[in-house]
Amino acid sequence: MSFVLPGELVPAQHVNLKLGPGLLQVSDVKNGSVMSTRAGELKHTANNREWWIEGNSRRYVPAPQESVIGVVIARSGEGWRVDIGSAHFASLDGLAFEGATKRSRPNLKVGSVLYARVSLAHKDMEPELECFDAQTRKAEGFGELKGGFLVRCSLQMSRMLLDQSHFLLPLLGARFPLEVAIGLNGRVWVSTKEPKYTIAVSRCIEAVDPDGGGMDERAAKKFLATLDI
Amino acid sequence: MPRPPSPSIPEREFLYASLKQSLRLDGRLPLEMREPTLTFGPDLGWVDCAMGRTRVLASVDGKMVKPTPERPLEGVITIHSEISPMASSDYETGRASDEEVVLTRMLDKVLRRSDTVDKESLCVQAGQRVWHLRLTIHCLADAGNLLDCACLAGIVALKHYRRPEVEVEGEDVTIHHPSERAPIPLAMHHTPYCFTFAYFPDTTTQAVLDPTSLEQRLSAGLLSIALNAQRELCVVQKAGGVPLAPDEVMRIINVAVGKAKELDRIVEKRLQEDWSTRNVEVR
Amino acid sequence: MITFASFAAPPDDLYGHGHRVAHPIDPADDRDMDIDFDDEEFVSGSKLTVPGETLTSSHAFMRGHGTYVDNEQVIASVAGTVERVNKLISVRAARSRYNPEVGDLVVGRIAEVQPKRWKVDAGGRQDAVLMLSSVNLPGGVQRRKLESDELQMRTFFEEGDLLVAEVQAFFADGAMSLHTRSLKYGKLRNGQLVIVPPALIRRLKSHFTSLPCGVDLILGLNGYIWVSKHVKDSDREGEDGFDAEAVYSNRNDDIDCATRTAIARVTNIIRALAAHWQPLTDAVLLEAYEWAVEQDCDVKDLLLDDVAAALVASLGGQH
Amino acid sequence: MGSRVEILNDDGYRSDGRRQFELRDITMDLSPRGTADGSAMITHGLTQVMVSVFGPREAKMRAQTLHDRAVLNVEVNIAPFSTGERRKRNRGDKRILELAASIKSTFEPVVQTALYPRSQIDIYVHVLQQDGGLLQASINAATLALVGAGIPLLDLVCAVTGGVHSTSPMLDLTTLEENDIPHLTVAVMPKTGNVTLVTMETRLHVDRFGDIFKLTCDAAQVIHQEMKRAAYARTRRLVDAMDVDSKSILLTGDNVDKDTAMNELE
Repeated sequence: MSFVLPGELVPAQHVNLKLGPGLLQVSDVKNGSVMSTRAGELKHTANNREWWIEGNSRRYVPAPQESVIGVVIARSGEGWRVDIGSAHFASLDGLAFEGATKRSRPNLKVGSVLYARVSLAHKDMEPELECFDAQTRKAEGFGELKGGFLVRCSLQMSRMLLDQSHFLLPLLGARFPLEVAIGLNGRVWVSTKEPKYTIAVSRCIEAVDPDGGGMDERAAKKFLATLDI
Repeated sequence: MPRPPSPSIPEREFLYASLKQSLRLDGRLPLEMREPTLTFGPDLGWVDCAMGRTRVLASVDGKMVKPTPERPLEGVITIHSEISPMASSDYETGRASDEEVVLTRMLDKVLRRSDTVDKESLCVQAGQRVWHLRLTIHCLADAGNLLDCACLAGIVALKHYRRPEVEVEGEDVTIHHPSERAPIPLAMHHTPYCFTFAYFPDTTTQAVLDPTSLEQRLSAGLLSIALNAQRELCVVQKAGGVPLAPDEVMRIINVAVGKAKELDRIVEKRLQEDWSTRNVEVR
Repeated sequence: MITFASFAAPPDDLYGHGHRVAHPIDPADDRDMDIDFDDEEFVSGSKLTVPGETLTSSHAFMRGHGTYVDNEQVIASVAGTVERVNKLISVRAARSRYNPEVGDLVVGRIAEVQPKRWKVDAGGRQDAVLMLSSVNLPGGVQRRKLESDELQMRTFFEEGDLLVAEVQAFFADGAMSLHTRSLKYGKLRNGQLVIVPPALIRRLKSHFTSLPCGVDLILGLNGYIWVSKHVKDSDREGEDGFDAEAVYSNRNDDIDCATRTAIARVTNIIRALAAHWQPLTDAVLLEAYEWAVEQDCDVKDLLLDDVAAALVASLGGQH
Repeated sequence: MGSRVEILNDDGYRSDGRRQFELRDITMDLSPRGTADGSAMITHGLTQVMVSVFGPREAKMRAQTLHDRAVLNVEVNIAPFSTGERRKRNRGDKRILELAASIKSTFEPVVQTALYPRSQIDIYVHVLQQDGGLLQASINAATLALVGAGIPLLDLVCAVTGGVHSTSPMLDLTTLEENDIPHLTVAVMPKTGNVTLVTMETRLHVDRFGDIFKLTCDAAQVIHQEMKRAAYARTRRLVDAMDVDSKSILLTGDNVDKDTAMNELE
């Protein structure tokens, strides 16, 4: 594990290098061309292709192609304005849905929750979302999330939950059936049969979150046992 | 910047549905409050009060001033409080928000107007010198029910504070440094605590004590009760919100009576623990 | 025993609208003071109610405007007259803001110019919307709207301009949409605006009337009344039917002194009648105008309380 | 508070000659003022409050509008000449803001705001004279002004103050009494008897509170009768004035020409 501070040079090198949150490419530095912009733990994938910095941030900075969970704030013209927890509201076009036409657009109300992909993230523009795959025009699981509950966690936690090898979701799934959508913006949508199960999921995420309880697998199992489910 | 987005439809529906079954998101019972964590600083009258993720820091300091001509025999207490965007991104700088007005007025009513501190005991020389106590409340984080947390921090800070001993000989006033003579606690008439209950649009849903921020945002009315362990009410405040039956108000007040006794025990215990560690150092 | 004291009451107001209580109540009926309103309610045939009064059971009747259902009862939510159509119970408020209906004629004032639309203050609960596509533009009635029209919207209507229009439809949130696509409608000139409570304007055969004294009236159903110099019908429509210069002109014609006096007199009559809550129709206004000329009273005296009361009394005699 | 006036003497009379449960004289005037949609002037003894209501109308503060209901906006103005001290309070005064916030949240569940999305209802409260019971008078006047404006309410809201002198409860306090004894203000919706507002800010034993709380709830019902009477009287005046020629109208009233070209909106 290596920790970096803002402004440190990072030895990230790969022919097809991809930089994640907290890293910046600079051209006018002699040795190395990648610099960190935040403090945290430097991480990279096994093949050294993707690099990023893991911190305890809760503020989402949109990046293209990331899946996020947003809340509709208002209608604007032909589309909606959506809160994805970033500095600015994102815009979602009314036609960016599977099968949407000018005549039949999905009926999203203010306060609806949706699972979407960031299609445009530019520092000078407000982020844009879409609820389908732009090539195939298929929903691919994106769209409005009805019912359930929205759990908010740290960005790190949402990335951990997306990791297939993480223990928490299988642990919970073994106890009761559950449906989960994870947004990289620190939001997890949970749907179960009973409110008490949803509450259990919410409390476990809070307990395991490094920015919350920070429990490991053993402690989480113990904690789950006290929850009366 | 527009007003903070209100909770989404699924959050709202889920919260109402689970409260109907008397389930709360953090696993508490409806009438259970988060146990406060009181941390005392190195100085007397410096308290960090945390209830869950809600955190308030209160500190008291005193100095000698000339009393106002209207009240030559009474000391002065001022309370400074402010909600800044530091506590939560819901708050804005500039114009006082409704929450800030409620908080400031509530602190004033609970801590100052209900005569918690014996102001006459703060008088050193009639018309010449009195103690001026400044209570500063810093709201560090708001995760719901900032009001109760701030009131608790304020009252505990006052109880924790000790002022230097003063000797008056004719016209001469000597203030003894804490290292010379042990400072003396404030003369307090009583110790009020504030309890906030949240009501929901569906009147069959039970009220919850000490609401979290989500509960507070989705509530349809708050009832705040400040009282001491001697069953004396100091403030009852239900400014609008869902109409309640008079019997319900009385029932909640009786719940608060029990909670005040519990909380009083916790506070006394913590203060004693802290004082026992201090006696060793001071001498 | 909860009673009223009577001391230090200010004098009753001049109009007697105030209601004063000075009656130590008989100790026998303490707390449950039940006043029987029944005989009062039916004095003149219409049943009155105030918010919170139970009207009937919700099993037998349906609730209409001005009511709500709670605990299987239909309860009034406004003060006014109770109306019943078959099984539908509703309460018409004695006074409220304008409640538009499609087809209503309204007079309004431009509040804001927005892309492709004007916002119009027409006394409703939100500003009305006048779309660029809902107005007649220079160069023929059927002409398509061009981008250049969008850029020069202020040459048609500017903030503060008055116009007469018709309610065309409603938006989802209840805001009304207007249109001026008729030669009768459009910008207003040569006169002045009086605003009265909308309840005083009844639906009439025509809301455009001319009084013989050379004054035209437009009685907007929203309570906005336009009083202006009479324009001859032949002048109103050019042979092509549409003269852009004239329709969107901001210049008043020459108005002589007599016409100005007549306009002012009509305006003051309307104000006086509205202050006494008299419904306004062309017939009533004509009658009142004749009375005012007959009495030879000064235009501004019409606003004095005793003159206004005499005017109302003279009208009352007719009915 | 300096004053050493006897609050309740041995014969059971208060400083102004009232008995314990006697309310002060009330006058209510609902006649229209200026261009307000509804207005009311109320006096409770020497306390006088005027309220003007505007709306529902286009919201001035666009950022504050709500997509599903109307916004209530309450502004309180206390005239400098309303008290003996003649002190000017600025608008940022926390006490005034608290008063305005209390009135606002009292009416939020009572006004049927959901009928008017994106609109705004303004309630302007002007305090002309104060002699105790400021909140009580403001709420009662605001109720009547809302009724006068024809804004749908679930019920009238009736407010009363009460206090306890040692163990004797009393109603409708003057400034003199408010300064000396613990007091509370209660606002009740008389139909259900439910309480929308309770405020008390002085030390009082729970048992005493129970007594005075019940008593004020009952007293609100008495105030309700007076408010109802005033609202009926005002409505009656308006309806009668309109009725004068309703017969002649009925003959022509229905023939409204509706040659509207209905066009679908964008």
